[in-house]
Amino acid sequence: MRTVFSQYAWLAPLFPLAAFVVLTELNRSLKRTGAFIAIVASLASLALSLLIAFERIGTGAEDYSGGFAWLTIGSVTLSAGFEVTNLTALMLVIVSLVAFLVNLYSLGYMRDDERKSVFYAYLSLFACSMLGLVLADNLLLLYIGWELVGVCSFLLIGFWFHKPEARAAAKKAFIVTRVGDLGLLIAILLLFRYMPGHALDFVSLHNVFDSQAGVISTSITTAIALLLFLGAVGKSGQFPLHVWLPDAMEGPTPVSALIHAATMVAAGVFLVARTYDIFEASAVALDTVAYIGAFTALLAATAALKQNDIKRVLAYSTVSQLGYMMLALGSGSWTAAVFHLFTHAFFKALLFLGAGNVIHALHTQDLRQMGGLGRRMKTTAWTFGAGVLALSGVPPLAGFWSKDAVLAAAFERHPLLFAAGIVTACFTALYMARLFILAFWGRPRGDAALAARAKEAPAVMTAPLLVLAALSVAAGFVQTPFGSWLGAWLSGEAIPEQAESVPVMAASAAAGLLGLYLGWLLYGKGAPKGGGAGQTRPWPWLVRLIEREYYLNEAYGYLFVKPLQGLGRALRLFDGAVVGGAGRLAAGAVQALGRLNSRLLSGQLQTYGLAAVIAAVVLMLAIAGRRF
Amino acid sequence: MFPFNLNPTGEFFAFFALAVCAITGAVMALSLAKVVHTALSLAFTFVSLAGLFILLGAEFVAFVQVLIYVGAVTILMIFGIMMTKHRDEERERGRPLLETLAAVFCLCLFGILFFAIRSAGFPVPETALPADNTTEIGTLLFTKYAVPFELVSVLLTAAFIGAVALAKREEEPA
Amino acid sequence: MIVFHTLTWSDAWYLAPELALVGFALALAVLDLMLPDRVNRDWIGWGTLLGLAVAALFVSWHICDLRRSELAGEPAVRDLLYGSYLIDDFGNLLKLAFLGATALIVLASLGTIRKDEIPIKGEFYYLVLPAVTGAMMMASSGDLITLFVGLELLGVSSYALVGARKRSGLAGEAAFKYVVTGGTASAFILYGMSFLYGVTGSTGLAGISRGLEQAVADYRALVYVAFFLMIVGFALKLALAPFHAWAPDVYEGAPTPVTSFLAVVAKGAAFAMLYRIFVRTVFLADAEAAALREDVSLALAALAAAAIAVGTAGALRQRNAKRLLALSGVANAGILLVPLALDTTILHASFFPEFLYYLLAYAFMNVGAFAVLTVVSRASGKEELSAFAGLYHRAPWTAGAMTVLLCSLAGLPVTGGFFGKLFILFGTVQTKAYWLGAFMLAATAVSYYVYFKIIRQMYMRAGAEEPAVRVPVPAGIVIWLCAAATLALGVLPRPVLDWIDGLFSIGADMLTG
Amino acid sequence: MSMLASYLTLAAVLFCIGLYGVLTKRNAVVVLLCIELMLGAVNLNLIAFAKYGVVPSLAGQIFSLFAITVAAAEAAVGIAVLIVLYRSRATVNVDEYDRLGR
Amino acid sequence: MPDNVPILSFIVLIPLAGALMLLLLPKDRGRLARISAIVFTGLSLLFAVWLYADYQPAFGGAKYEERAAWLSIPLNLEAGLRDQGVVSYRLAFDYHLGVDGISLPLVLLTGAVSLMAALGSVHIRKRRKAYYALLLLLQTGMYGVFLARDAGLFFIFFELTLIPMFFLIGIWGDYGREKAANRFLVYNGLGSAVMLLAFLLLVATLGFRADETADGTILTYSGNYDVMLANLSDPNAAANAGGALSFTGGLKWSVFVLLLVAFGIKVPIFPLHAWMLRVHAEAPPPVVMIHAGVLLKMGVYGLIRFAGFLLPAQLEAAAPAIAALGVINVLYGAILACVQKEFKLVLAYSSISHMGIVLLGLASLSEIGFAGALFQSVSHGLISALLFLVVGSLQERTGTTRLTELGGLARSLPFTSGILLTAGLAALGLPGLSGFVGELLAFLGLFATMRWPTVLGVLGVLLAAVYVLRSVLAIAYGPLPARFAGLKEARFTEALPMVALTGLIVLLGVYPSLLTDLMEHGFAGLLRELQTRAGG
Repeated sequence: MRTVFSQYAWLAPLFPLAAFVVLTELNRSLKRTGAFIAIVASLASLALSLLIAFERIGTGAEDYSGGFAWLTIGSVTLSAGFEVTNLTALMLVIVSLVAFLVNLYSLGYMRDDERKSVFYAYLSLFACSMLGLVLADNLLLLYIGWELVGVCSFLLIGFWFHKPEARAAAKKAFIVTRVGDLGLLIAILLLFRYMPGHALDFVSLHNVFDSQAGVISTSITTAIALLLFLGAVGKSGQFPLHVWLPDAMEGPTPVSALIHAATMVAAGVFLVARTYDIFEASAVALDTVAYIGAFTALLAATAALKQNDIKRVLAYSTVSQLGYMMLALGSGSWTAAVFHLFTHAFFKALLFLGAGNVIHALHTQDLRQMGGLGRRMKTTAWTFGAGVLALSGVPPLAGFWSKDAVLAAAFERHPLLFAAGIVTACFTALYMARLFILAFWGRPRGDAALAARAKEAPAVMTAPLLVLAALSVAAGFVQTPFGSWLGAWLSGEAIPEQAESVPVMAASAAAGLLGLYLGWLLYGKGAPKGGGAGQTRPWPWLVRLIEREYYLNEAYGYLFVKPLQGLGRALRLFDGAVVGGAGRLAAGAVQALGRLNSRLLSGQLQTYGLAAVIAAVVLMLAIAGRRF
Repeated sequence: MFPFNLNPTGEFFAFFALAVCAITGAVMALSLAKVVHTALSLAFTFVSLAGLFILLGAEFVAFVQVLIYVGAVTILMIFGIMMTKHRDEERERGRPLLETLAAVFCLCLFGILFFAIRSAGFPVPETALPADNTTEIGTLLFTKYAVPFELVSVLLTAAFIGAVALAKREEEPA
Repeated sequence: MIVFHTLTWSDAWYLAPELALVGFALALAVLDLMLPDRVNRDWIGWGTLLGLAVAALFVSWHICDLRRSELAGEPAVRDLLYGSYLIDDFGNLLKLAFLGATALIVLASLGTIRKDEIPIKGEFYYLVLPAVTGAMMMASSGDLITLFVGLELLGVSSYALVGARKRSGLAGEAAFKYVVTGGTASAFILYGMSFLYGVTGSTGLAGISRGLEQAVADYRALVYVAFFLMIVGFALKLALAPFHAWAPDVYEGAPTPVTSFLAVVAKGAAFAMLYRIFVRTVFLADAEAAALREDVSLALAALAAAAIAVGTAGALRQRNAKRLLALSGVANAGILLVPLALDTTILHASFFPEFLYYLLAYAFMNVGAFAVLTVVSRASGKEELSAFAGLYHRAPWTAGAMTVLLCSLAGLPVTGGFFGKLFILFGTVQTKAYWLGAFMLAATAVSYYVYFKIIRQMYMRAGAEEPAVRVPVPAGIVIWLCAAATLALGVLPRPVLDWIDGLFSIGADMLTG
Repeated sequence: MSMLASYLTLAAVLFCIGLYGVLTKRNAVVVLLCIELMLGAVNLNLIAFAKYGVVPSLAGQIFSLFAITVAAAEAAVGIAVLIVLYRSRATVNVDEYDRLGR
Repeated sequence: MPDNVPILSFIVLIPLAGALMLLLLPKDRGRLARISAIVFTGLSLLFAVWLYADYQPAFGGAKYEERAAWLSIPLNLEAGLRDQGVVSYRLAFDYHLGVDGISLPLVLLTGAVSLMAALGSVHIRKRRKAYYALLLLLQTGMYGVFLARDAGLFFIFFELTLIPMFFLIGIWGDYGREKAANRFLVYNGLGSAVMLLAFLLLVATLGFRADETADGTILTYSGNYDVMLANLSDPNAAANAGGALSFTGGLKWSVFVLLLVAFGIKVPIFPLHAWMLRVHAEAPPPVVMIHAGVLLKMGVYGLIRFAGFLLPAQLEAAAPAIAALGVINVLYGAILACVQKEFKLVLAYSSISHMGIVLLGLASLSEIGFAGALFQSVSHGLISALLFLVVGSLQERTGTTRLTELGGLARSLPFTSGILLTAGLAALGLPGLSGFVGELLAFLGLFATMRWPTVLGVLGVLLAAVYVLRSVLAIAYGPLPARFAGLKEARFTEALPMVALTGLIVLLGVYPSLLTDLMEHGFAGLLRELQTRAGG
């Protein structure tokens, strides 16, 4: 079937780009209308994305791609183009939908900020880059989008640039993700080197790695896959490069929802899914992905338990859920990963935007200052609750189905992975319960006056919540063990019903519910009054370890930052002493000759004469003397 | 090694005596304290050289030597000595380093020269100088060496003008 | 009995330039004696200039004359009295250079030297004439005796010139040092000549050249001694390191125009003599004397390198502008020596154009720089580098000209200094004397620092609220003439070099007579 | 066997003594005199070569005549310079002539 | 374009004419001097753009070539050559200008950066006439270097940049200006000296030509680049050279090393970089724009033009060493940039690091790598020019560029800070901006032959992020010190060049073919040589 809208998919990133250009150029004169331009642009992208997606649903439409030669040097052509597949169509929808909702939401959240139009410009640029990344038909273009979303993330984290924390977080986010980016870049270099015809497009990658085994040796394949994964690790906040993501919460909350929950951080998962053929060609790579994912999921879930910043909890939760996706990828089911990506995008965006409402109301992010908000902010509380349940994997909400798909895949791969997944699921429910209870239940613990004035956010901020809540509840039905429509659509192959995975489903649901119950026990029912919980904590070192996020930041400080600074200082000494010193030495030698000359020129005529006689004798002996 | 070929002819003895005189004069000149003595001692050397010139058949040159060196130069020097005050030599402090180095390297230079002179075996020349070489010199000066001869006159004039211009006292401007 | 020729009236024609100079010198001397004291002695200076111009005219006439003979297929050289005087293009070209440089120096000093400084102003001007005569003799003779007398004529006249600032104790000291050094150098050169005469039996260069082969075979050590004694003497005269120590003292103490004369004409003349003797005797020798030639070349190359190194490095530390230029002169003497120290091969025989071109450039830039120094030190009463402070504000055009001259000294394009060095460097490359080329280049880089010290003073230092520098018209003319010539030599070297190439030929001009 | 070597050696001795004197004597007049001694030594060389040289000729004697004349002229100018110097410095000690280069 | 327009001469000589005209202006007409300088600069750029529009890569630059005999120095024939039937024996340097795909991008860069620097010189108030005259003179030198097709002419133009730079640093620089000027002079003077030796060796070997004519043989030593190239590819050239120096392996290596040192000082290649730190720190920002923007590229250009094209075998053999030097440059510069406290020094070390990538591109010996090196040169030129434009603007307002004293300027100077941030992002190789393309191409090229150096080079890109963000954020982000609260935002005259340069950076980043298409046949000769070597 001819695809109509897919041909125009390239327009999707261009709408927000246009908005960005307009907003940047007319920054000053567009104080009020700026936001609308951005919203209209994102709406246009959304519409186009939906049209493309609907066009492709059910018809088995062919992939569409188009492009042009970007750069030709000699026999090598680097092209730029877009490709619409079902996966990209899905991603388009996710990205443009969340982007639109966040744009809308920001209208309320950022209403009073004087740099609102700058904010919208950044958001538009991000949307453009992210859509570009998704649509890219080759790795190089994907890399370009990849870097650009990183920059937007950086700009938005540092949006409140006058805060030193924001500055530090932005810098950290950029640099840490850049470590991963290098992996991606080197992977691209390797592929460029080894792919026939220097092809970097996904179709060729698929052809080479899927069918013609042996074109590229296994070790190279593994190296490529691991390097690609390194990119994903950086972007998707996987251990050990996840440290930037919690700090990134210094940015405005809508940004966290859009970039650091729903879209950009999922780009790593998208990347692995997009280049899955390479991973499938290397067992080592797949295992690495799986174990790193599982470990990250567990680690982040535990870390989330003791965070007091509402956004940091969510951030760790995001890390953990991304770990899930990686686990799924590593376990061999990229469709499960994408499915979880899909559902997670909705409920995590929902949770962030909900948290945004709370922060907007209370002007604090500290859970210890919250409490009892459920009564004052009913819509927020209800939608947030839906998000919590979805994330906790309570059936039949979206999170349950996607998490179940992941766990099923992990179960097939290795029991250890499955166990990690289950434990994580339990912890997930636990920290979400803690979060919800601390924020919405009980009575206000912080500034009473502020708490009293806290009220529900305006409609422009709650409407996106409602949309997302609805999706969080319902989006899971696109793929259940009883009918995996999404997986089939994505992979283009029929996937058999997985009725045998009922025990997995049960375990998953039980873990979620257990977590919720534990949460209620610890923080709802058994919450110590007066806040003196500290004394009775078991294993204080473990708690401190978790509270301090496993000392990873400190470890990096000692492992990388300090040595780099030390090396820099050492080199600075070297530069001054040796490199500069060599110059000074040469200059000194000339100067010394000059000094010698000055010593000779003492004004004493007979010294001059003596020097001349000595020179004469030496000259004669040295040159004429050789002959005798 | 004894530097001289012992060939006891008349010329040899004459040479030996004059050489001793010349060297003695020179060495004395360097070691005498008073400047006037030095000048006179060198005059002695110059006279000895004139004697050697005669020995070598250069009577005219010897004559000029005596005339100019002993007559003119030494007198000029003595004038110079008289026109300038000379402190007593004993007040001078020595400059041992300079003197030692100068001695060493002058000896080296002499060594080189000596080696070169000794290493050359000079044959006895077949042709001899004309006996009446004063006439011959006169002829040559006005023919073959006319150009430098004219030039020397310019040189003497220039030297004369220069010396006078330098040495004459200028009235101090007010 | 051999029949000797003596000078005839027709020979006098060949000696016309020299005779003109001598005649003018005598006439001016008489005039100086007769003129009353109140008459400004600048007139003597103009007379001197006239004398130089007349001599230059005669030299040009000779050049044309020789050219005519050459075109007519006759020998393009006039040999006077058995080689004791040669009229050839080598000599004529150098004579023109000496006369031109001297004329510029005299012109620049008109209006800048003061009676209270130099009481013997009249003598000061006309003593230049015998000095130039001496220099011309050195460029134009094929006989050791004439060369030596020329050398001494130049020397004796310049001793007096150096001491011309009679009231300053420094001038006397400089003159004394110059006398002693010059005398010692003469003694060495003469001693070397005596050995050369002894082993070849001739004072004529042609005769020496003929006898050298045999002499080397028989008395190798004496021939070596002869040449090395002469090298030492010339090294002293040319102030090649480490024989150069007297130069800064003498240059500093002498009146600036005389310094300029010593740096350009006296040095050039010594080079001329060196060329005359060495090229004629050893440089085209082969067989037995080939080793001698190599050794002499090596000695000259070593001296050149030492001079370049010491001159440049020494100039780094100088604060006195004249001493700085003196040491720069040491380095430049080294560079001028390089062509002579290079091998002459089938593909490289251009040593004389290389030398002459750089000498011309050197003459212009040095005379110009010293003229600027005269003007500047007159205005500020000192000869330190700081005398140049803020010259850009005080006399912008002079500062501009000085910049050109300094760039040329430093060897920056597009100046005569650059091109001259380039030409010499190409010679070093052609003859594979890479080390010598590298030496020159390294020193050039260091010399940027040296010369830009003055440029820094002129442009980057405040003028210390000093009034504008008044530049006397003749000095201004000289400064600009030199700057313009320096630029012209850099931009269009071709006419000059074509001219030299058209006139000069090794065979006719250096090997006959 | 000729006497030439002996004459040459004597000349070398005198030359070196003269050189030593130039280098070490403090008195400026003596220094000038020592230069004359060096030139005198060279004259001996020339005249010896004139008689015993490879090709005996009067050129050597004539050369020495010129040398003697030149030396005299040089001495005259030297003494004049010294007098000028003495007038402003009131000393004839060579090692006190060191104001240049300070 | 009409064929008879000597467009290259126009480009080179217009600034010179401008400089001479400025000299005639009265001293106090500073504003007029500024305007005329901008006009002349713009005029030159206009011609350069015209050239760009007219240039067709497929045909190369033969159409624009201008050649006039200039120096033709007679060498002495007598020592036997005349007997062998030689009628003329000369050393020749021509006035020979030409353009190709390698020089054209750099010519455009020169024009763009010069114009921006002239526009950006608003803060220069002292002795403006002299300043602009020197700026114009400097341009002539730079254009000349890129357009000269004769070793002698190249050298002269190369040196011609030295003098104006010396004055520009020494008169208009910061506190330590004289020392900086001196160091610049001595190091570059040394470089020039080494280059001259190498050139003379080339002239004496590759430049030697024997032409048989009816009258007899004409022997010429020529600095002409075409002659050298022709001799290089002519296997009989050595035989024809007769008695001239034969270009043996040892000599070739010497020339190569000399050229590497000579141009390495300019690039600068570690450890020859000590001089440029002070220049970056002390020279007035518009001059540093030209210095970092164009002058360093003269080194790259020289390396390609002479060490590359004339000595392909040596380039090939030395590629690992060049790659190693490149890696050292990249990492050394980057690490040191991470610990500097003075923003200008951060940028200086960053220049070292970025020029390392150029070396990596050269070491690749592949077309894509060469294109990367050249692209990176242009891109770095634009980016560093932009950065120093901003630095000048900041310095004028805050009086300091020390990182510890600045902060939060995004509040009081949002526009300037935004430009600074963009430039910083370009410097750290953000895709979409020009810096990325150069780096990518260089890496792509090098990776085919040398894997680990590339990886180490890529590491430098990471460090670039560290030092750029560290310094840029220290300036623009964070709390605003009270004394910087009332700063005035850039005026139009300052903003214009900033926007223009940013635009160029974005344009090249988005559509690099604008430049890479030019280079299409530029490297053909060198690649052919390399391939024949690989084949044989």
